[in-house]
Amino acid sequence: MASAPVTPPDKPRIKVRLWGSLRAATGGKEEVEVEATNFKQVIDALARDYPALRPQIERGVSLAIDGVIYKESWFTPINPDSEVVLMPLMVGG
Amino acid sequence: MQYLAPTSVDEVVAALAQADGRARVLAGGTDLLVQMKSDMIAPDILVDIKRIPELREITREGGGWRIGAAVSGAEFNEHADICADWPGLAEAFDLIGSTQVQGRCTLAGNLCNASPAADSVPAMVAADAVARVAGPNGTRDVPVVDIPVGPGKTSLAAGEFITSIFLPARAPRSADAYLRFIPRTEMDIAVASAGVSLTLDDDGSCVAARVALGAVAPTVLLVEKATAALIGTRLEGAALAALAQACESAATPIDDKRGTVEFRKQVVGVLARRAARVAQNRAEERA
Amino acid sequence: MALDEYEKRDFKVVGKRMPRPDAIDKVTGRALYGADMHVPGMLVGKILRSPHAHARIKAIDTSAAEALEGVRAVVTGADFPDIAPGEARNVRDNTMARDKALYDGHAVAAVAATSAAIARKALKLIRVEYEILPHVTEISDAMKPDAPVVQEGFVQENVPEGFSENVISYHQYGHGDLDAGFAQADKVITRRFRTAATHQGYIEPHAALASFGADGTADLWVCTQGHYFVRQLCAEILQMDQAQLRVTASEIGGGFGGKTTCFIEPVALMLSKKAGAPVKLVMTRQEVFRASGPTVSSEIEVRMGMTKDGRITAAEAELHYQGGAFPNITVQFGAMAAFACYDLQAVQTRGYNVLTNRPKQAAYRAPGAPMAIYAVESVVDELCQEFDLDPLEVRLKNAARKGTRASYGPTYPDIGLVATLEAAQAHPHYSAPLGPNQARGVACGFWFNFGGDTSVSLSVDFDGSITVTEGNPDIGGSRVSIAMMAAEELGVPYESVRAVVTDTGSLGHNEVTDGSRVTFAVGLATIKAARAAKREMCRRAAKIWGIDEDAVVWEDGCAKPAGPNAGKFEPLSIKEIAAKSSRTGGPISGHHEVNAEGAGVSFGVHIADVEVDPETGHTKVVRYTVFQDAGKAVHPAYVEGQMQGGAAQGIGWALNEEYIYDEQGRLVNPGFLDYRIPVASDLPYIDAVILEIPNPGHPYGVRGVGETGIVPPLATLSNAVSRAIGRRMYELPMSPPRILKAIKGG
Amino acid sequence: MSKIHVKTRINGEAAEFLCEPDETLLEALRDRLHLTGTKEGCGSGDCGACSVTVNGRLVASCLMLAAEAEGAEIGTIEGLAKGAELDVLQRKFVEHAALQCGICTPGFLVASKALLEKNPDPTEEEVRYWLAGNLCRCTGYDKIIRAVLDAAAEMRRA
Repeated sequence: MASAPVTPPDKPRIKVRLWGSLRAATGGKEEVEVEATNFKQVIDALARDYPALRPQIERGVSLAIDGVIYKESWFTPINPDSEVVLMPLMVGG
Repeated sequence: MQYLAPTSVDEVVAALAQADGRARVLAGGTDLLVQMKSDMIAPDILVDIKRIPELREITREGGGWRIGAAVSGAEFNEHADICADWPGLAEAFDLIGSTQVQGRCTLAGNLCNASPAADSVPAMVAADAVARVAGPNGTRDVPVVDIPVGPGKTSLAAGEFITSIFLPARAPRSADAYLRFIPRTEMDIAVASAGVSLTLDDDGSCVAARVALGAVAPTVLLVEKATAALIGTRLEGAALAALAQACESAATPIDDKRGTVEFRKQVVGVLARRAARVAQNRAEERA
Repeated sequence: MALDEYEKRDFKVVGKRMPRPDAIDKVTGRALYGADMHVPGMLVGKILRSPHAHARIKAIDTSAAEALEGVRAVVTGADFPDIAPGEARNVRDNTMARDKALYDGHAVAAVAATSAAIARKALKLIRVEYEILPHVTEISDAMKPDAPVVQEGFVQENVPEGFSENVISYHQYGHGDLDAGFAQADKVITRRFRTAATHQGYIEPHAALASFGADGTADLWVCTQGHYFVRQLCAEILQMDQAQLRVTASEIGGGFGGKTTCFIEPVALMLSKKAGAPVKLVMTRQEVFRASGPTVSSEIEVRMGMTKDGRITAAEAELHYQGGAFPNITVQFGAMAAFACYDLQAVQTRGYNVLTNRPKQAAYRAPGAPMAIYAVESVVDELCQEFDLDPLEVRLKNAARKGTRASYGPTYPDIGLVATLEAAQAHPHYSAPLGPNQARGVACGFWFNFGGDTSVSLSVDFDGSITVTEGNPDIGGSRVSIAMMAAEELGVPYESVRAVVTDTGSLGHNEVTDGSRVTFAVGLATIKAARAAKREMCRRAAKIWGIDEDAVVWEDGCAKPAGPNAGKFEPLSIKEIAAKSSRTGGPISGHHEVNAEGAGVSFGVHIADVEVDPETGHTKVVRYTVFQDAGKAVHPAYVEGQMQGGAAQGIGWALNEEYIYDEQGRLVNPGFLDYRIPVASDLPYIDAVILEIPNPGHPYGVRGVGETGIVPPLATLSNAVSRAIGRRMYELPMSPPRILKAIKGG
Repeated sequence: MSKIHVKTRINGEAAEFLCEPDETLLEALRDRLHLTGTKEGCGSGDCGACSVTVNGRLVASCLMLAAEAEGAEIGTIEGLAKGAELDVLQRKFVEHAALQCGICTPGFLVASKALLEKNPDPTEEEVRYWLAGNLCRCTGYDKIIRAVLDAAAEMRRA
C-alpha cells in the first residue's frame, strides 16, 4: 500500500465504487475513499493510493457521478455526498 | 479480351470455332460477369448473342413454344400466353435474382451455368423442355435434363451453344408448379427446390407427372419414383407422402453455407408435395 | 452540472418534420460519397490480401509488380514507421500486415497504378512466401491453454489463469450476494447461448482519396464516421503532425459503427506519398466483408433465479467474446449492459475478451450489448413461460427505475424504462389476436449513449442567414436536426439556417459520429454557440441604441429593449444587426467547444409477431413495434428512422446474418448473396412509438437514439420463434435449418 | 487490346465514350462519364445501388458490359428530375424521410420509377418484391415503401 497521502486538510473524502475486476487492486474492497473535489483528483488519488489500478486508469476511465456518466472531464466538480462509480472509458457505434 | 456482337447464329458458331475454347457466350451475363470479376474465369473473347434477332423471340411451334436463348426473364413473364401454359416455369424463371437481374437473365444462361440450384432448370426438366444446340457440326436437340453434367459443367461440346429452349405442347388438364426454399423471401440461391408438371384425366386422376429437384444433388434430379408415386392417384395424402418420401430418398445433398444435408432432404420432400398440390389445383382450373 | 441543462419550453421548429437540406442532393445523385471524387492525375490503388487465416510472411517480392508499366508505387508493411504500442499501432498492423497475416483477408501489400486493370495485374505479380500457421476462429477453441496464439503481448494484468494467451482481458461487474439471492428463487435455470459475428452491412464500401504533397502536407477525402479520428490515427501511423493532414469527410453511405476507425486510409496515404500523386483506394464488397470490422461473436452463459410471482432474485452471466486478431473492449460493454434493464439485489457478470484469426472487430450499434441482452432476455422469457407469467408484467415488476442500483455500478437518475414498458403494454399490438403458427415475443434493450468532444461555430452572415459549421459526418439526417436547433434558439426561420460538415482544417476537434452522440452533443454545442451569438447581437444592439447591454434581450429573432426602463427603441432584427456588423465591431459568430457530458442512458422495448413454417423452419415477421425513449425528438421522422433501421438490423442478426468460416479459417460468405441482410420483402412496416422523456443533460431534453434500437430485436425474435415452435432457441442466427432441427427435437 | 467506341443515349441525350471490352456499364458511367449518381455497393448484382434502365428495362449496371450499351437508351438517376423540378418519387422520398445515408437512394428511385411505369397501382407487397433487389441498411424499408406508394397515388391523381 502507498504511503500516506499529502493533501490539504480541506478536501472532503469521497467514496468511490469500483467494478468487480478492479477489486483485486484494492485488496478486495468494493468501495474506497479518496480525498477529492473533482474527477481529476479522484483519478490521481486512486492511482496514487492503489498503484495496481494504474494500468486501467491509463487505458481510460469514466466516472458516474450521481448516476450520470462523465467520460473524462477532469474538472467536473464532485460533492462529498455524491455517489461516485468508476467506469471504463465509454465509446459507441 | 475481345467483345464480339454478331448478328447471326452462323457468325457465333464461326467465332466460337476460331476461339478454340477461349471464348464464352454472353447472354444475360448475370453469372458470367460475376465469375469474370471474381477471377473464376478469364475468357479471351466474349460473344454477345443478344443482337441475333431470332434468339430474342418467343414463337409458337407445333403447339408448343420456342424461346430464344437471349429472351430475358422480364420478357418471358410479360408474355401472357406462355405464362398461361407454363405458370410453374414462369414462376421459376421469375425467381432468378432481383428485378434488375430479371431484365437480363435467360433460360439458356441459367441452364449453361450448370448450378444444381438454378431455379429455372427443375421447372424446365419437369416440363420436359428440349434445348436446341448449334455448333460446328450443325444443330441438335438435347433434352434439358441432359445438359448439366455436374456443378459448372455441361454436356455441350467445344464450340456449341444453346440457341433456344423448346417447351412441348400442353395436354388438357395439365399444369406445372415450382417452389424453392430460401432463408429470405428473395435474393437467395435455392437451398432446395422442386418442379412438378402433371396431367390429370377427367376424373382428376394423375395420368402423367414429372418431378425434378434442385440443389439436392450435383445436377438437377428427375425423380422417376416421384412420378410413380403420383400416377393413378388423385394426389391424396398417401400419394403426396409417397411423393415426399421418394424425393427425400432421391436427394443426395451436401452440407454447405446455405443448408445442411438433413435440412435439404426434409425440405425438398415438403416442397415437392406442396408444388404437386399447386400444379394439381392449376390443372383442375384449366379444365 | 450537466443535469441542469434542460429547460421546458414551447418549441417552434424542434419537433416538426422539416425538409432535410442534403436530401435533394441525395435524390438527384449530386451528393458526393467516398468513391465519387475524381481529381486530375489520380491513380488507382488496390490491396493484396492474405488467403490464409494465419501465416508467417517470410518474404514479399514486389519487383515484378514494380516493373510493370503503369505501376507507380508498391507498399508493404515494411514501409510504415515504428510507433509506440496502442490503438494506432493496432490499426497500422491491421491495415497492412507486418510479420504475420492474422486472418483471411489481411492486407499484405498494395499498389498504385494508372488504371484499375494495371493495378489488378500488378497484384498478381506480387510473390508472397507464407509459412502457414495453425489458426483458430472459434471462441472456445481460442481460449484453450494449448490454442494457437494469435498475437502475443496483449494480456492484461487481471486475466485469471488457465487460458491461452488469446484471452487478453477480463471484466467483472455486479453487486450483492448471489448465493443468498438464488436461495430465494422458486426456480433457477442456467442456459448457454451463442451468437454469430455479424457485419454492419453499410451499402457504401470504404473509400479514400489521398493526396500527399512534396512539402509533407497531405489531404485525405474519405467516407468515415469521424474524420478527426482518421486524422489522429493516420498522422500517428505516418508519423506526421496532425495539422499537416487535412481530412475531409465525404457524404457517408452508412456506417453503424463500422466506419469509426481506419481500414485503408493509412495505405492510401502511403501509396500517394510513394507515388507522388493522388491515389484513390476503394474496397470491393468482398474486401468489406473480409477486412473491415464486423462485430464480435459470443458464447454466453446466464444463470437466473425467479420467484413464482415473477421477481428475479439473482442473476449472473459469463460472457466470452471474440473480436478478431486485435484487442477491443466490446465484452466490457456487454458485461456492463447485460442486466442494465433490471433492479437486482444480487447480480454479477464476467466478461472475457478473446483473440482469434478473424478480422479486427469494429463498433456496431451499441457494441457488445445486443448479444448480452439477447441471452438475458431469453432467460427471462423462459422463466415467464415456466411460471405462466405475462412477459411485460414480469419486466415491469423487475424494471430498473430511478434509485435502482444499476448492474454496472451507479444508481440510476430518472430513466425511461418503466414508461416504455407501460407504453408497450397499452399498445394494441400487445393484445392483437395471433394466427396459426404465430407467436409474439417481447424484449427490452439498453444502451449508454455518449457525448464527447465537440466543436461548433455558428456565423451570422451579413444578410442575417446562419451558417452552422460542425465536424460530424451526417450519417442519417443530423444536419437537419442541427439546423432546426439553431433556428429554434435564434428565433429565425429554419430555411435561413444551413448546417455544414466541415474538414479538419476548418474547425476544432470533433469526436467520431458514434455513441448516439451527434444530435445530443453537436446539438448542445450548437445551442450554446447560438446563445453566444445572441449575446453578441444584443451587445451590438446596445451599442447602436447607446444603452447598457444588460438592458437588451433576444426575442423572436430580434434584439429588444429589456423593458420600459431600458428605453424606447424599435426591435432590431437579426438581418439589421448582421447588415451593420462590420460597422459595429466586425463579423458576428458564436462558437462552443465542449466535452459534452450528460448524454443519458436509453431504453427500448420491442414487440414482434412471427409466423414459423413448421415444415421448413422459415420465419416470417408479420408485425413489429418499437418503443423507445428519445428524449425530445428534434426531427421525429429521423428518430423513427433510427428505431426502424436498428430493428431491421437486429431482425437480420436474429434470423439470417452470420460470418461463416471453413476448416481453413476462410470466410465463405463475403458477399450480399450469402451474407443475408433483410430485403424489402422480408419485413413488415415497423411501427415506431417515440416516448419523449426529457434528458436533463440537454437544453432541449434531447437523448441519443441511434443505437438502442438494435438491442432488443435479437431476443424479441428468439422469444417469438421459441414460443411459436414450442421449443427454446439458444443460438443466433435462427436460420431455418436450426429452427427445423429444434422443431424435430434435434 | 484497343478500346471500344460506344455510341449511346443517356437520359435522352447522345453520349459516346471509349471503354475496355471487359469494362462494366457502371464503370463507364462513373469513371468515363463521371455520372457518379449511380453507385457501386457490391459489384455482383446483389444490392441494386447501380440500378439504371436500358431501353426502358431495369438492370444492374455492374452486370452489364459498357460495350453492350451500343445504340441503347440508358436512364440514370441524373435524368430523373426535369431540370430543377424533382420527379414525384424524388419529392416523396424527401417528404417521407425515406433516406438516411442516401447511398442506396439513386438505385431505389430508378427501380421505383421503372415499377410505376409498369404498374401505376402496386400493392405494398408488389412494391416490396419489386424492390427486393435494392438493399437499404438504414431505414428498414418502412419509409421507402410508404414514399413509393404515396408517389404512385399522387401520379394516379395527376
